[in-house]
Amino acid sequence: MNLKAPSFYVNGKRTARQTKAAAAICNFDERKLQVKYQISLPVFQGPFDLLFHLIEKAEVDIYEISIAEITAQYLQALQTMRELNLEIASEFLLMAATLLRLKSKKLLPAAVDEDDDETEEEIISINSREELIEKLVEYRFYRQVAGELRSFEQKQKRVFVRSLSGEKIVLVNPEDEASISGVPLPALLQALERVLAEKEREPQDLSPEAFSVQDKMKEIMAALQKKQSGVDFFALFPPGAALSEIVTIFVALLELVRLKKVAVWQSEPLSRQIFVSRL
Amino acid sequence: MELKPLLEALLFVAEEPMPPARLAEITGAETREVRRVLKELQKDYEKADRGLQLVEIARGFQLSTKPAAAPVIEKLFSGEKSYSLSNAALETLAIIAYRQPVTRIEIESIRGVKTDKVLETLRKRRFIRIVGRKDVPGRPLLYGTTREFLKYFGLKDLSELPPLIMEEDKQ
Amino acid sequence: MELKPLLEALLFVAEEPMPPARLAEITGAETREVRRVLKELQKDYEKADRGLQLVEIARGFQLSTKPAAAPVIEKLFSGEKSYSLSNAALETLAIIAYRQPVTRIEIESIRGVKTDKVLETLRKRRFIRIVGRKDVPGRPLLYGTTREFLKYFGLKDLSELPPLIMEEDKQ
Repeated sequence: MNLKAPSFYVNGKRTARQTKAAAAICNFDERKLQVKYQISLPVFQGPFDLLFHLIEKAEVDIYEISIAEITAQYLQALQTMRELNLEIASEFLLMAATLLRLKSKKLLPAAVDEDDDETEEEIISINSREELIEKLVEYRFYRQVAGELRSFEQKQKRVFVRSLSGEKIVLVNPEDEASISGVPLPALLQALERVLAEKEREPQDLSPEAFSVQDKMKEIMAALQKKQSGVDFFALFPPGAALSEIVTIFVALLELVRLKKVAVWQSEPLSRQIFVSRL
Repeated sequence: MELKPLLEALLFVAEEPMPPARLAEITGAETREVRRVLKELQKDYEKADRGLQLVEIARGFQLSTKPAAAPVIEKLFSGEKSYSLSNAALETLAIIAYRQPVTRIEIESIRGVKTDKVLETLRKRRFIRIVGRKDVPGRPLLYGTTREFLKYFGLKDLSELPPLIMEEDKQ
Repeated sequence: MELKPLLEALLFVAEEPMPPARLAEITGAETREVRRVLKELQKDYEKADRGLQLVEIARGFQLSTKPAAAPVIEKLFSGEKSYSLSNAALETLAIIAYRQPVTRIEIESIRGVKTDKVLETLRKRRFIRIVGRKDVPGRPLLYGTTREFLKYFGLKDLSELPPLIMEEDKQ
């Protein structure tokens, strides 16, 4: 009773859609399904994947496929998927429609062929059997490569390199991260921006401290003492400051302004840049 | 210290594959000489009583454990799961590797399905990166593979992938 | 695989000194046997053409590079030209540059992650230094940037840092 590994897991890690599909199955009651259908239905990566599977199953050369037959099989596969309560993505339905159109085209007299230059769909637009085959052939190639990559991956998983976990100064090749290597300065600023943006989203929870306006006034003066040229307004607010602390600092600053101990100024009107310096 | 032990020490601390030219630069030796000694080291490691191997990967040399040691090493790391890529991700990577630079729409037209989520995941894992924009209406982003991609699959370079044979006999 | 190469592979990937008992547990060998082979390995590494050494520290065994290789390894880590800082290191440096003097806890409260390793590395690279202790319970260390930091980023002094304005365009 191998319940936990129906073929949904055969393809390795599941995609979001696969997960959904698998979840749908699970809700449906795995056991019953297993008995009822004896499923050997892989979860398909897309309509081409499914088509490909059908062709392989029929042991037909891609170049020999019959549109009529493949259409019937495809529709049947969709029907089975529906019975299994799988969510069928629009791409699958679109392919079904495409196949049906190809099939009907064959049946109809050749003359009525005007809807071709209509841009109907960005993903699948196939207008002839030849085009379908061409697509399938190309898809087959990449599928093979994907298989090759899988074996590389598995091989590589058996090999371990040394890595000192945790954060460290690293060896980033500039090739990979052009944004950081050449221009450290903007990167520095960027890094900070990122950090602050992050912080905004995350509520800070620091142990409560009592803040007094007096203390904060002293702190501000001390900070300004060190930097005669003035400090940035924002720099007055320590990281992770609680709202109460921010308010206290702000009040302290106002008090210092009132006492004419500090000046708060802008480099130019309407500038967002605000400086605080000693008077 | 001689070049050989120096190279061994460097390869030990480097976490990335090291190109011979870079090793030459650091050690002050000729690149050719570095290459020669690397080959020698490679041979040394091949001996049965060594647990490491020196492989050429992503255009550099990297020390790693021999595959035969994997089961035991996995015991050391037990609990840490390593995930494999999905088939969708592999297909997408395959397309990008051969077609780069390539747009999302181009990838989707080959796979027949939406690919945006996969692309996002691949970018997060740094297997692909944006290499520019295509000069067509809408200026869509162009994707290419990275060194990280080569490393993950243990490839020296893209030429190690199967050759691209595709008949272009349309119409 | 024999015990010797297995131990070498394990010591290679282990990030901590490995006690022989633990190595025995993982490999399924006797602790005594592990100890014996470790001694053998130690001897192997002593040869002049090896760049590594097997040392016993903190009741465990650890592979490390030989001291004689240090000058060259330092070159590997200080090649400003071809290698850059990690994002984590940059973030931390940015915070220290703007907020100094600053404590580790303050940095961590901004970054939302542990920062001790990064701080250690930044100190080793002499980009930051301890400038004092904060006058609060626990008297935590205060960090500030160094001249080395300015040199690395090509700054004359801290006032050359971009003003701390989030929305402003940068070039």
